[in-house]
Amino acid sequence: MPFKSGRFQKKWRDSIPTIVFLVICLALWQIIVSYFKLPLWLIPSPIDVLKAFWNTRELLWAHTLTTLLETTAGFVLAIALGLAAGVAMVLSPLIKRLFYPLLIVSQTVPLIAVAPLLILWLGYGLLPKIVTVVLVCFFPIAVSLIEGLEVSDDDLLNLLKSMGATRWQILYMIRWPNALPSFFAGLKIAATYSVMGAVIGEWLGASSGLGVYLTRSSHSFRTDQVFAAIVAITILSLFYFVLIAGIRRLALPWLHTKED
Amino acid sequence: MPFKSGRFQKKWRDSIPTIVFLVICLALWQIIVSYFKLPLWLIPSPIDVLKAFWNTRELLWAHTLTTLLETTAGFVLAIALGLAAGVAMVLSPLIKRLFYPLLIVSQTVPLIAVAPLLILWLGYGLLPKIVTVVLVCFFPIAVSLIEGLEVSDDDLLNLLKSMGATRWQILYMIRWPNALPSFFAGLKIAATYSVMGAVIGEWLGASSGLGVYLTRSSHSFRTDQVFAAIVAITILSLFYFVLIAGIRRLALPWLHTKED
Amino acid sequence: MLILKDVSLSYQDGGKSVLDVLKNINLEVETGKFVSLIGPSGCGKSSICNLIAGVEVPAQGDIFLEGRSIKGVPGQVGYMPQKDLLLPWRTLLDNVALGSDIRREDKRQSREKARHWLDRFGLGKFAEHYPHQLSGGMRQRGALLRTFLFGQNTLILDEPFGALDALTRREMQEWLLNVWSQSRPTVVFITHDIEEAILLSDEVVVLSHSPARILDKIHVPFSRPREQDLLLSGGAINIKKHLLDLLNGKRNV
Amino acid sequence: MLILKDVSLSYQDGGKSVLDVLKNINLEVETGKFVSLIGPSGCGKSSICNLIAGVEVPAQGDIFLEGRSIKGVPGQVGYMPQKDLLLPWRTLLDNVALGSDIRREDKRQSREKARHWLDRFGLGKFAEHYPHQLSGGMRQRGALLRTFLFGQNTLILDEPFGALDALTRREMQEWLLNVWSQSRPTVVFITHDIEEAILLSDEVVVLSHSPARILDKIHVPFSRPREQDLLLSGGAINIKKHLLDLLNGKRNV
Amino acid sequence: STSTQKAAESAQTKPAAKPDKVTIMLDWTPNTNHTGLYVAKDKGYFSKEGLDVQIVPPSSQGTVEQLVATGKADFGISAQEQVTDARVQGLPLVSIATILQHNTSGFASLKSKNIQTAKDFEGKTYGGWGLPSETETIKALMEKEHADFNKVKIINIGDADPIASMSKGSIDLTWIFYGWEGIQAELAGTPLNMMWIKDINPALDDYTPVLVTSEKMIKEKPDVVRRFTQAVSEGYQYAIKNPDDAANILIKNAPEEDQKLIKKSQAWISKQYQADASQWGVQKASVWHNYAQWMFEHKLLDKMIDTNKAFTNDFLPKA
Ligand SMILES: Nc1ncnc2c1ncn2[C@@H]1O[C@H](COP(=O)(O)OP(=O)(O)OP(=O)(O)O)[C@@H](O)[C@H]1O
Ligand SMILES: Nc1ncnc2c1ncn2[C@@H]1O[C@H](COP(=O)(O)OP(=O)(O)OP(=O)(O)O)[C@@H](O)[C@H]1O
Ligand SMILES: Cc1ncc(C[n+]2csc(CCO)c2C)c(N)n1
Ligand SMILES: [Mg+2]
Ligand SMILES: [Mg+2]
Repeated sequence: MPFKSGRFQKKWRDSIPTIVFLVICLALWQIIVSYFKLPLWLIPSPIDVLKAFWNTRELLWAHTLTTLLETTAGFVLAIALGLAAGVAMVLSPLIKRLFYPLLIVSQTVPLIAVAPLLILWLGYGLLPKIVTVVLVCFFPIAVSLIEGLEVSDDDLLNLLKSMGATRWQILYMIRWPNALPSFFAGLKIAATYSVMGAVIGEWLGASSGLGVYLTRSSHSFRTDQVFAAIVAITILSLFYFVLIAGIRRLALPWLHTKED
Repeated sequence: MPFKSGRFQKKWRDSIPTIVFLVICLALWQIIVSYFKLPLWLIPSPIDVLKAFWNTRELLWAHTLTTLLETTAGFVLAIALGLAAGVAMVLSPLIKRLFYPLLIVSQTVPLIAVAPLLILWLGYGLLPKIVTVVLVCFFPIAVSLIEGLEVSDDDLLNLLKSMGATRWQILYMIRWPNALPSFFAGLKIAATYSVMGAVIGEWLGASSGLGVYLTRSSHSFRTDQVFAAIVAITILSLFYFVLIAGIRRLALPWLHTKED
Repeated sequence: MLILKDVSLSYQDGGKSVLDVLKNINLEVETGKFVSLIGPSGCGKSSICNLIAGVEVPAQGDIFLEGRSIKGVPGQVGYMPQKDLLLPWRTLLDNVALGSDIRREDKRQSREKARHWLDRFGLGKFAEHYPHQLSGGMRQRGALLRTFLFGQNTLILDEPFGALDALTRREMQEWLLNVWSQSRPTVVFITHDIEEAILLSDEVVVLSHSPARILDKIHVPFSRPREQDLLLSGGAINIKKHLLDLLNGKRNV
Repeated sequence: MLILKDVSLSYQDGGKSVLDVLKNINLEVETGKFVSLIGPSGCGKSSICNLIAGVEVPAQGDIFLEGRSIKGVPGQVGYMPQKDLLLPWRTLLDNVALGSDIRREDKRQSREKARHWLDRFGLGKFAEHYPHQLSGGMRQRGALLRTFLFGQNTLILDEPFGALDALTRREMQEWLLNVWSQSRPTVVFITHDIEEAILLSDEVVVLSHSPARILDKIHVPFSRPREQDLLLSGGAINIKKHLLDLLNGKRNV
Repeated sequence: STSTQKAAESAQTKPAAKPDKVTIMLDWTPNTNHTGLYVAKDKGYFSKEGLDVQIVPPSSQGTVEQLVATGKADFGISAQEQVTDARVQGLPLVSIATILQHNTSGFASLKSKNIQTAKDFEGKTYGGWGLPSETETIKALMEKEHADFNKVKIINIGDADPIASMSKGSIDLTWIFYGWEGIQAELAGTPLNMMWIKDINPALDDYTPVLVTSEKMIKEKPDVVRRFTQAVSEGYQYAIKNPDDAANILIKNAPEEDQKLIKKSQAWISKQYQADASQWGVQKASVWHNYAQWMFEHKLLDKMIDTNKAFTNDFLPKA
């Protein structure tokens, strides 16, 4: 226990400079806005944003819940699909040759271009938002996973082969743990993008969600609310990010006995 | 020479299933559209798309050139910035602690939300488009690079330390080559997104570029042209992707003597 | 019976020229025999092991085990590679039990067995350590134990005792002789220690410089069980001298 | 003069208990002397090397080189770790020239020098090979050459000849004695081969089981240059016996 | 032809030493609402006035108002609703001309849905552009007919094709500019029910779209504003007289778009630009006041604004 709390304290101490830095940035922002008397619609001060946040907290909370639901569903789905795709492509070179190019191609399609089509095909329910989240998250997950699964130590692979391991066993005994760091890098990228995916989805067509709050605020020139929405989106994304980082710690104990 | 052409032929032979698969997909699409007589505004057939492509080829080419320019400039800039950020953060833990959280936070901000601000600050020349490309590409590059630079074999690090190598030397002799696979994974992700970034930038306000072609087609209900634009964007992205994959081969000879 | 028949192997030397490693190797190891391979560094001993283990495929020739060709077929023999190759993400215990996991045996049982053997190897305290927390000799013993617990009738051991001190090495040799005499697996054993080869083997095969040919096969006639003292006997000293001469290139066959 | 003064080291044993590896080690190595360390597997020899090389920091005690404390200061000695640790992305040639690169010496010149030595080590043909294309012994020789070309006055060699066959090993021993007598660096040498220790060293230090203490320091009185035949002399056989007894725990000091 | 015409025109005017560079940002993709601007550029009306005009399409509806307010764009196309909203929030925007005399927009639905009055909105899905004025207008309309606004599902459809969305059944009704989306529906053979905004309530017959600039421009460069408005006015007058030719100019400047649509739309809208007014672009104070008043009464505005500051006819060519 004393050991653990020590680590916790260290974490705290480590993040002091970051917090100080952030506070300085915010103060500077506040001062500049106040000093030059910049109008609210152009750029709100941090206090304005905080006020907007507080004043619309219930509304914001309701919208956040929608977005949270969409993001979580999409993210989980994207992980599942990413895993399936990665594993299938590493197990079967044929599948890789058939679908890897398609996977790449699918990602090059700009969301804002297909978004209207998506809506047209899928309607305005939750589905198209979940699909956009999946579209945004799937690719970094799948690519990082595939890259990670493929770069494995040849000697270890040979060892397992020499022990008569099946492809599948080689996959989960060697390739998979070896790919985990890369996989988590992909997950981190995906986590940061996930909420954005949902917001884009909502911007396409939705009746609730942070994207809706955002466009409505923007169209009624409430820049303070726009910033409040951005803050909410950021907090949400960071939540996923931190979650992933935490899971990473648990999933890679052999790296952490080194790092400690 | 015979060896090289042999490899080339092999490559060709390897991609036959992919091509066949693609052709089958296209044929299926054509048949479904024709059979169910789906209206053009819902989904055009491949032949419609091809026709639209051909009929507006000169226009498309002009727009493509603009986008190409923006993307290339942005991509190169993003690589430079990603490298600088990655290296700085690995060399200095303080910089990492200060800026890594900001880096993450910056990515969670949805582009479409800050887009208006971008134009407000940068005008509507080439600059905001290049900035969107940078924003889209920088993050995957930086995160993959940082992850790659950090996961290095402790024993190798100790060896170099024991030889009195400076941080900088350890960086480019150990961490850098060790990070290359991960870095290239990031570059691949970035390459696929780069053109999308430019298109988003154009969507903010532009008089030329594939994004302009896209919205104009979409707003005048030319779904066939929308698809033609998507095809053009895809081809462009694939171009970057293939370029990166090619450079990877050259940059990682020690992996390729294994793979061959 | 393990048979290498006219086996040749070569590598593409950085894309430029071809490097011949093995040339027409013929080797027969009777079932239940203990055969050592010795030869200069880089001559191709590990390559022979890779071929038998099925992770590499010879350019020419064939390899038979009990009459069936095992050329390029992995999983037929227990193989301990020269590098210890413990999986960095598994604790020592889990590394040692790898073979059982591959065979999908009961986890609890296999761990119990592994722990028992780790205790016997003096590694009990380190069962939960990851490989990077172990010393070189500990890793090597772990790798040996993994191969042994994989439990095949044919074992290929590539310098299993290279990283051990004299005492531990002797203990391990005695352990190996002991378990070998109990279950009598076929063993192909690579070592640089001529005395070790004499002490353990029924036959010592001497390889030439690269491209490796077989210089001589020497029968070791001592009865078993053997003790370390045997090495001081005149017969052993003669064999040792013969082997040294072969390696030094002083003797032609 | 290299001095380890009351050095202790312990590891957090998987977060649970504390594993004491070294306990109050006192060791003095005069400048220009050749000292070997022997001891059971896992006793802490590599740990001592890590401490001297400055990549680990002792929990207690201090380490001095020529009067200055080098505790936790890397870059003061040439260090060859137990694992060969060639950089996978460098060819053998570039690996061998690593030290010169770290010192920012002229590339062409350092490569020329490296190539010359590779030729002498019989590795000239493999200069452009990547480590994964080399045999175990070749990698080890590459690592030794790298340490040697790094050119420090103090060398820490952790089992440099473990993966070599008898003949190559003897050649390398002779080479080492030769270069050592020319430039007289201070050498701390780890080996499992007692004969090797006697042949090469001015002093042999024997370590106990973990946590390591120094059991005895034995002066090797033979004049230099030494030949392999020396090992057959009565004096050498006595020392060997003494060392074996120490390792076997039969003799108390 | 155009080139000789241009030469003649530039010979008439003083050789402008250095044309003033101005930018105008559109409200949406180039469409027939903007024809006059392109005509003015193409026919050299701008250069005649010593202006070098860059027309910037935002590709999607966006943020013209902020850009004009900060001076990033000198002029912009907006709408009375947005200008009113913007002024409430403190953006110093001024409308200097209305492109259309009457509101050509309205609530559209498929004929088959049979939506005739605001009462019929109940239980329907409305696909909108994400503007506050939409929800507010619908709310006010429905309250007037004692319908329950909460029974309408409001959806942002962003950039999706509204006609297609209705055909697909994703939404039931939407707010369109008849001159563009309505004509498209005609071309696609999709009969629509239109509830014209101007028919619902005279107060709602507001100006949309309008030409806007900032108070700062008016104060600092009134001359540029005058010359600009002059040229634009000329452009729209040309478009009123020569719909077919004007359509070709637009097509030339937006070759990506559907020619048939532009032609047909231009033919329809050319008649609407000036309509019953004495002159293209003039705005009535009553329209500005009544609309804001109506919004304020329905609690759609936080505060009433001085509508006379929101527009001006001063820069229109003197008849
Ligand atoms: N990072 C680590 N974490 C925990 N324990 C460690 C770590 N590194 C080494 N040890 C432990 O320290 C002890 C000494 O290890 P060391 O490598 O110094 O032994 P050694 O004498 O070199 O043995 P060998 O001859 O087998 O190479 C061992 O018990 C080992 O398990
Ligand atoms: N992947 C490879 N590509 C090219 N050459 C290789 C490769 N693997 C091994 N070789 C070469 O094959 C030869 C034999 O290697 P091998 O590892 O079998 O030697 P060895 O007898 O085990 O030596 P040691 O005793 O040093 O371990 C060496 O010359 C080595 O350079
Ligand atoms: C041609 C044309 N079509 C659609 C819009 C988008 N739009 C923005 S607000 C609004 C509702 C009426 O104010 C509509 C339809 C536009 N600006 N111009
Ligand atoms: Mg070998
Ligand atoms: Mg050691």
